[in-house]
Amino acid sequence: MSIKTSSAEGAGQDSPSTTAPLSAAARLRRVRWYQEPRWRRLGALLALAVTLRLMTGEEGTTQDLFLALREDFTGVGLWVWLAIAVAVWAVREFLADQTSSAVEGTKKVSAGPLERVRQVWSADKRVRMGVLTAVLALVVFGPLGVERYWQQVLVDQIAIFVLLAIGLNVVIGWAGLLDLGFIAFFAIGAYSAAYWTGSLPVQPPVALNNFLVLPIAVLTCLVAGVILGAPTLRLRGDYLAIVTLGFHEIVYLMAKNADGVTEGARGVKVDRFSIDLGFFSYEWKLDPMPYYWLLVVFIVLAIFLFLRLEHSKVGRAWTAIREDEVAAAATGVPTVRYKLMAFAIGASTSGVAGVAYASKVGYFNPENFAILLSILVLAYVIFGGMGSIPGVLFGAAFLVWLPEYLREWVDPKDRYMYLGALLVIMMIYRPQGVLPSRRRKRELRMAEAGVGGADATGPAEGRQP
Amino acid sequence: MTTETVKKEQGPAGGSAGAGELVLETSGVTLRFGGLTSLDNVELRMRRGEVLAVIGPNGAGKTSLFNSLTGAYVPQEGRIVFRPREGGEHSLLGAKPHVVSQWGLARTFQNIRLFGALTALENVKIAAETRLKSGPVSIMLGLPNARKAERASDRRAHEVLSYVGLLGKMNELAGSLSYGDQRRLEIARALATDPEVLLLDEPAAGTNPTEKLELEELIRRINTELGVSVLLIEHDMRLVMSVADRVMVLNFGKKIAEGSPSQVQRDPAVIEAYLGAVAEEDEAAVGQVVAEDVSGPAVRKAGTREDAGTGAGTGTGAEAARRDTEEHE
Amino acid sequence: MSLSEFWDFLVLGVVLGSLYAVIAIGYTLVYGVLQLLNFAHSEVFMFGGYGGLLALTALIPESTPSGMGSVAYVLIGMLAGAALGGAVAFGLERVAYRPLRRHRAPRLVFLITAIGASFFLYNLAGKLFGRNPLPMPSMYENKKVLSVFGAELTITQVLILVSAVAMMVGLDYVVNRTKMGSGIRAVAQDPEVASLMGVDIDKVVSRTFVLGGLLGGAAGFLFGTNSQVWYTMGFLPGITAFAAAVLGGIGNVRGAMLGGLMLGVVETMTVGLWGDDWRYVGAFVVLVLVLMVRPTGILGERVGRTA
Amino acid sequence: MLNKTIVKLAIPMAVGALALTGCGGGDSGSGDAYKIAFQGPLSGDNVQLGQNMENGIKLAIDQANAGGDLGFEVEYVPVDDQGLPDKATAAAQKAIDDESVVAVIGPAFSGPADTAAEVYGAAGLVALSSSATRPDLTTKGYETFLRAVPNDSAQGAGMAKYLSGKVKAEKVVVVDDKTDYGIGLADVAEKDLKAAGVEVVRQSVPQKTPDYSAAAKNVTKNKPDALVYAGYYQDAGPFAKKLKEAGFDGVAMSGDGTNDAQFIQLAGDASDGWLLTCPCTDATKEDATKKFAADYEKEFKQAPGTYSAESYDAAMMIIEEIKKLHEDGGVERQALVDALRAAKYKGLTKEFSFDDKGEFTNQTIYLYQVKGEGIEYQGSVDELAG
Repeated sequence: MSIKTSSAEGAGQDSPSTTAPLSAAARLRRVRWYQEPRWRRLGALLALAVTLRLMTGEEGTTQDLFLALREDFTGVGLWVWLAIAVAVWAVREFLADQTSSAVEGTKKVSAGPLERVRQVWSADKRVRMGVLTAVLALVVFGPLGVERYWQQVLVDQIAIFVLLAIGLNVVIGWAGLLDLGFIAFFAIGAYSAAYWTGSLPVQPPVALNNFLVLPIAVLTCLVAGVILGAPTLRLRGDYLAIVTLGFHEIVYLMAKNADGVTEGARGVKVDRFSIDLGFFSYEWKLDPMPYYWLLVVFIVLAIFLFLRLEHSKVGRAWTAIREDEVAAAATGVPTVRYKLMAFAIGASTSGVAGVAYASKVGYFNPENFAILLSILVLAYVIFGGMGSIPGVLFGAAFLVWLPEYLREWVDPKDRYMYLGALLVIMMIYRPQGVLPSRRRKRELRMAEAGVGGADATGPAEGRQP
Repeated sequence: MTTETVKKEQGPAGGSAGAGELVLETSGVTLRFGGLTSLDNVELRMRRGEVLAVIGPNGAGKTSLFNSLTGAYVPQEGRIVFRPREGGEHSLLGAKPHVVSQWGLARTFQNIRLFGALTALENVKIAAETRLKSGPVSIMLGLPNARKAERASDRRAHEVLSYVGLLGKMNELAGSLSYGDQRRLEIARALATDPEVLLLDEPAAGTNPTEKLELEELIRRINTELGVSVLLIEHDMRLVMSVADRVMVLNFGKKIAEGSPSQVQRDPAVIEAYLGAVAEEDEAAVGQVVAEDVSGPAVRKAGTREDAGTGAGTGTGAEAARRDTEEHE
Repeated sequence: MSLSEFWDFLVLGVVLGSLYAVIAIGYTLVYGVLQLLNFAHSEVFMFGGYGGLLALTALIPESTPSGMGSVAYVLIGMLAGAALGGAVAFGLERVAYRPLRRHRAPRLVFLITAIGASFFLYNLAGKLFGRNPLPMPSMYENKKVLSVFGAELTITQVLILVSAVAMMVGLDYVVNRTKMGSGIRAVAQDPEVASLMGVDIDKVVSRTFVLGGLLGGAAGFLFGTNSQVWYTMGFLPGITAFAAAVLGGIGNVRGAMLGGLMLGVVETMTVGLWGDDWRYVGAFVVLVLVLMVRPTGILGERVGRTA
Repeated sequence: MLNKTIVKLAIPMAVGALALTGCGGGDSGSGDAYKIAFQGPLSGDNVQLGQNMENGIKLAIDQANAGGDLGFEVEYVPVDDQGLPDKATAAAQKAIDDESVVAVIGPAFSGPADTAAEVYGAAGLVALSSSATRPDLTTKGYETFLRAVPNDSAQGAGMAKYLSGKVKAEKVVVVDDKTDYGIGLADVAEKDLKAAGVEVVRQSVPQKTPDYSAAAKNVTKNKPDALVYAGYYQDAGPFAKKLKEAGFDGVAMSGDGTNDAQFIQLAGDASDGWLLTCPCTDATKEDATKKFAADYEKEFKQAPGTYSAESYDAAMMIIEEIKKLHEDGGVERQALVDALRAAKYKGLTKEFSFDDKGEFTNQTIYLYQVKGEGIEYQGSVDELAG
């Protein structure tokens, strides 16, 4: 990237309404040497080098608080990083033209074939079906070839979180409701499974098979979603966020404190999946793969059903509400009903995940439903591209996989530091997510141009007066 | 305001059946925001099949009146009654907006509020679907009634789009249409709900002369061909004069006049309201002043936090801040 | 709960609440100018604790200081906490939020960035300073000095109350009476008008972050003095303070103060009545109930509008 | 714009960072090598405990390798379950997948132990936990699960015995920290105290509570003769401080989670007089223990924490058994399970041996007291309470 293009971009991308007066005002101020872009860039790069040194440097201890700082700032590492920073800066500032032309060149070369692939993709339905079948086959049978450890991760974490993310996508991606308490429904699902299989201190009227618990859990979560949603859905944006967060905290603390009902922090032991039809019986045991296939069935089913919703009147109504609730209501869309519907559908997906999870791990405690997970699932959805099923699938799968993979490369304690940095960087470069939905992409483009707010999570707008 | 005023003029009511019967009636509607009275004891009587225009300077309470009629605002006092064709009556005071829409009142917005990231067709379908019965379960399972509903809404949306002349642009994004097309799409969206009364909030604002003419014709067609009663807020006097059967004038939240377009135009109170002390009878001048006023909403920041009507609060706030800044600079 | 217990818990609640109030101001200020939930503010708070801890660990002598020495060390600790808090807040705005602002990114994106930044910051702190908690070095002998309705207050508690009140009064002055404050209010009300009026939005936003960071950092130091300092210490107080800001009416500085105090008292009373395990249940139930009645918080939104 | 470009430039640098930190793994010894895995919270909320144990194990392995008389290399494999039951099966699988892993120390927490023990059992890999103390773990028939620590029943009973027998307390407040460990311990203490006719008030103060003053007030308002805190030193520290401020003057007692020098550091003089139980024998008197503490501090630049020494012992015991098997021909997973089951080993903290269910046989609880800057050994609870 060259200086010229970057400054041109700067002028082009900044919205005229803020830059024009700003630059006018800026001209009036005296620009000191260190405020010049070039030197500011150097300063920022040096700061970055120091940060990277801290990130990769010595492990601190509480015994000697200054140990890490001392080591980091006196060791060789700092100088290496600073040298890299200066080198990068120099290349960027003084060899900009060469590098940018090289980049342009490769872009041109790759643009041709990519365009052709895209054309074939959109033109031929058979190609699309073929590729989809291949992907599905890979998803179903591929994991047979990986280590059992990864199979476990795939089931316990990736598949479960993918299912959760698909559910949350309905709530936030389609209906635009900022839900920071989604894992509460997951917990309700898991505890339903525990209750109906007779694993809690309080006994159910009849102990059921795990599969039979599924519809009950869906129903329970549906009701819970409506109970939470009905009074809160007139709240908007951040208010809804904090209320859902509060709801999560309340559910979590209930699970933790109501020892007599939920076993509290001791946790619950749940039976695994099993089928007994007389002529055919099967038990899910320790091998992760049967659970995986079961979860794949759930996921595919959820995707299939939800895609129909997205392209129906319900999906359109959600989009309308997300974009402009007032206009949607004026057009006759019962906004509260549709929001409740989104909440309930999301919640019931979460319920399925809860039952599947409880029946897979066999033992869980309230810490499995900590508040951080609600926040993480949200991050998965938005990282992948909210509103887009492929995006959400990718986001959840990738971000769950990444920390596990990072284990091999960095100190496991630091994994979430890198994940956090990745989230920040991603959001700066691809705010729409990795694989955004078409609608969402348009909304963002319009928002950047200064039209509309791009999501319904804006400041509260109460009904007047 | 007395009943005499209403009886006084006999505007040419639209040709549909039941003409003269009141379709929309308000009395004593008063709406306050904090200390600010936005609507003050407003009486409105709208006959079935007529085109009634509401005019008045900016901030006169026209949009507040619309918002009160459609359930977006709940006035503190008064009575708002809507009488649908099939008989009976609904109180609109405090009714939920979507219910008002389903009863048969549809509206457009002063600062166009389309669903910009959806196509024109989808925009209209959303409106067309609100009366169709198909639940999420039947949709997910792909049951026949869901498919039928989908086809019905598709057909209806195509119909409406072709009626307003946007069929050729149905797959374009609403946000990328031209200003005039957006205005028409908004009308189409309102029409798709099958309304008995259509509330148009400054449909001509920001459109060019050709578009204005087309719009004029469209409103007339909607009124006569579809038998929809039209309540119109408009600043463009030429448009008002040509389509309205009757005109009602608001100033500072109060009704100051009502009558046929020509009557109203000559009303001294109206001229006073528009021009202050200068008594000027030239309609053109009135039109011009009003046209200047109109440019306000068009440049207003899109997606503003406040809708029209609460704008007063923001204005003073921003002004206060501006004063502060100046003081300290 | 007897009357004397009631006073005991009330006083404890007010002390805790005043800390929440100071943190909540950080959320509310940023929300006011950017309509952004700065989730990472809890890490600013945490770094404030470490700022004080680092400065005091480096400077404080073996034996507990007394008299003016104590006052000096308290000031040093608080300033160091505020400084590090302010610096982190400044960096956060520069690195994480400014590029998004340039793109007018939707608010959800800001939220995820904030979450990412929060992950990054607390894990970095854990890496740099170890993951065990540490006590603040003793700056004075923590005697009981004051009795309110029979509830006895220690020096630490008095210190928290006095500094929190001082910070809140100071902030209220800054927001309502100074040039910088009028800039903040102008941007809060309408950024575009403000920028047309010649207000440098970037600068105002940056200063708002620093202002919130200074308060959050100082609160972190006070919190550390009252309890201890560790790398995830920001999480729970952060969420509570965020709830407090919403409760008072997010964007409204006085609302944040009120909300903070209220939540502090509600939490402590809940603890007194039903035990510590129900602490947050009490707080969140009150939050939800209040929002049911007043959907935009007790005092309503906006920085500019001063209740 | 500026920031955007900078972040863009940051990516190659970050990649470099990954590469730098990633180097240094992956080389393996040439001769015979056996791996010992540790399963515990190596990231997440309870990482400090995991680190205490990991360091203890690492130290043991390093010392064993440095000894030079093994005839084989011992390698260390960390598997991280974050202290969560749902992450435990995958973590366990990771240890199982690595065929040269012959023994696992852990799972550290009872919850993860409950999910992982079954997987270990199916793989025939020994899981020797030096910290999962929930009593029912050894009653579920997990085939390869051995517990190298007395369970909560023993310690809770010891506490109750001492408070009722020696202190003659009439009213005791029992506070747990809402963790698996704390609740287990508090439950037993509560039950046994009640059985001894003592009035018990049970309270819970979740870990990492932002303000312990209300919790302290809740204790003092009951005017108890004694307090039992079932939790870790991180929370006992500030709690002790606030208890002192609130004017608590009864007997304060806590378990092995608090029996740590850092408790004194965190609580300051408020920790003075606290009674601490521990299934471990005197940790300060013996030369071996002193040497361990010194070595540990030298290696990891911090003092050994809760369970460091226990994990060290566990690792040493396993290495000793491996050595015996190695000399006899070879080390198989199942053989090692059997060997450990029958093993008797005297470590720094206690003597190790297991019954047929894998439960620790030596259930003696010892009492310590904080006095000034140190934790002083008092003797076994049974003897003291008489």
